[in-house]
Amino acid sequence: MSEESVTQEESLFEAPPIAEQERMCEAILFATAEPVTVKEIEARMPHGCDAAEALVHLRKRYEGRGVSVEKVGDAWAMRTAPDLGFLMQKETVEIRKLSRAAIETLAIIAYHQPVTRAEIEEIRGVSVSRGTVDQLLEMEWIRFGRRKMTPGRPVTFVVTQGFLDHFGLENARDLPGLKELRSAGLLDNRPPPGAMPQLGEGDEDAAEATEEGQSELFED
Amino acid sequence: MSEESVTQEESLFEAPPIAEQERMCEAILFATAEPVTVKEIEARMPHGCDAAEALVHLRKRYEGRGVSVEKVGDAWAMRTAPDLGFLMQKETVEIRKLSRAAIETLAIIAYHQPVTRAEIEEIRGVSVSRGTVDQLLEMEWIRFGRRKMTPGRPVTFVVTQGFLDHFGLENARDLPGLKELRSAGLLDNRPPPGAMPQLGEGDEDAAEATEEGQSELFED
Amino acid sequence: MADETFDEMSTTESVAERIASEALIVDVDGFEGPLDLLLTLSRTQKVDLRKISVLELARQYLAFVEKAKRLRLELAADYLVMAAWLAFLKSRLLLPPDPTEEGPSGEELAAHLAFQLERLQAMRDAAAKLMARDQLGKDFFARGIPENVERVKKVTYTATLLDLMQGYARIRTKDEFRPYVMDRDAIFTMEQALERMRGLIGFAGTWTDIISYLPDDFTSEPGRRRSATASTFAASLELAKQGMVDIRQSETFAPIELRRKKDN
Repeated sequence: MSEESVTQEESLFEAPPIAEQERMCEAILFATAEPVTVKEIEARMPHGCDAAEALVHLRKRYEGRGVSVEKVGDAWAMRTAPDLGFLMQKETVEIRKLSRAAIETLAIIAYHQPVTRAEIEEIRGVSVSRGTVDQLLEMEWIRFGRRKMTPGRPVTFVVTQGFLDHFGLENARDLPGLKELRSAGLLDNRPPPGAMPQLGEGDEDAAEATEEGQSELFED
Repeated sequence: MSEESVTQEESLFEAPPIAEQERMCEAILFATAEPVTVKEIEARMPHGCDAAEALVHLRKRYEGRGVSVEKVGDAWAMRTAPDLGFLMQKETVEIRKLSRAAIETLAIIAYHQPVTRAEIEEIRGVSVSRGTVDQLLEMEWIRFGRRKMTPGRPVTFVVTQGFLDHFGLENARDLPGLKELRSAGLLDNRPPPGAMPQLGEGDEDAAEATEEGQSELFED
Repeated sequence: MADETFDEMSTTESVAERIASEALIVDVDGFEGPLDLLLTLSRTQKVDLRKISVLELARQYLAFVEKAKRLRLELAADYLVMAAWLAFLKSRLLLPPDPTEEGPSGEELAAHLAFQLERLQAMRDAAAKLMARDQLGKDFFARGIPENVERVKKVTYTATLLDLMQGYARIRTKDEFRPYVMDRDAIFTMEQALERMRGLIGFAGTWTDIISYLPDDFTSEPGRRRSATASTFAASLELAKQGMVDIRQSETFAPIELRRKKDN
């Protein structure tokens, strides 16, 4: 009985008009402080809605306003326009001061992801302290990626949606200067010729792993 | 001295255009953690702004949108449109196994329908909690049958079409394995001696209901 | 080669330079390892990192390490390993290539070192650019009053036919093998008595002994009669309380009689 009526319902009620869908997306994004994925938005909307399309309309509508609709990875969020930050002194949160090592490690993970600890050490020329990684994990700016298919199957690090959200990036591909770095070959992994001092153990892993990862990341 | 410079400032910098003031109000209302008064908004905005007017414009702009600008006492706030409240719910469906008590009660109703609560208790040997019956009623697997013509005219329970649908039965009589259960002597419904006192007039009815009901069940 | 550098440095050293170099060396903690130190030294060349003279850089580094040694400052092993490697690199770069020797050429090694330095510098620049971006909670802001998404948990219960069958079989078998319980066949419960009396009370227009309300099959056997009497009495009291009947007893141990309430 119930199944039958559901099927009927679906055919009886068409998805609401796109303008109405846009309103719905607006309400959902407005109400939430965290970015919400398209999938999640759609799950909350009536059957048959196309959240992705509605969001594009919505983003356009908010162009130039005091609040803007931002894409963060595969999620969306509403944020105040950056040029109005000065009005929000009261809301400003103290951003934890990061050490130079932490900032560099974060940048290396963002630009080279997925990247192993050994690779980070190779680039920085020093070992990465546990505390640094822990801090970044705790801030939820980095997370573990999948393991590399190299001997020892080392874990990798990637940046999170929270990272993208914090720095107002739609995508890891939008990192500042990424293209230039790539074309300058500075994101390549060049294995050291012969007898370079080995900084960090997992070095052999590193070679293969990074190259794979990067090309994968920037494929699409 | 300071007063003088303030006066100078006022004359030097004109208030931003009203559209810009509207943007500012929008960002402030969006980001603050509570409704803000016109006075507070103005205190945040550059000198010479007219927040009250900007807010009127802003309210108008949001008319009919998924978000509305509202006056809350003497403060202002942005809220999701009331008709979209249903979007603020996230439904998760969890499938749970029916409790043993519920299965047993359901089984008794299916095999003995129409059956009173007292009869169910007699068969199970323990009392049937209200919650169990309510749960089965709510699931629409059982419903009330006609009252028994016995003193107190107790209500009876029968299984529903929904029950039959769920278990893929056309009829309660189709309950598989009944014959087998019976031939194994599992369905010998002999009431414990004396437990069912002879209740005068309504008795035949009751007898009919249980026994006939059953024999009817096993006919084919 | 190292000696040569060392001599150069020592002969020209003044007090002022000595203080300066001490400052530099004491500052060694400020460097994050040999690569960082090399990067800092390379800046003194004031050229594009791609055009850097690795030979010159090696000289600077070795001089630095020598100074540290002379001042008896402890240098981490990393620095000494790098020093040894750079000394090796320097000799490779300065001597004509030996065709019998295996491994990468001095130029290849130097190129890689230059690449490492350039890459480290690039990452530092990238980190600076990243931190210079507008940041959430500092330059742009999320919704100040997030509305909680109410999680509505909808529970669907399910059971299979087998569950049903097994449940039923369990009850029926339990009946046959049930643990010992008293079969209350000699008990006439208060509920039963109430039910019975409610059905009969309508006819009780005149005073009647409550004993006459006992069910027939509970009158002969003493045990059953006792139970039925007690429950019928209790039921009578209950009916009186509900205002359905009047009760009377003329004296102690006299029969208890009841009658339907007149106004009913």
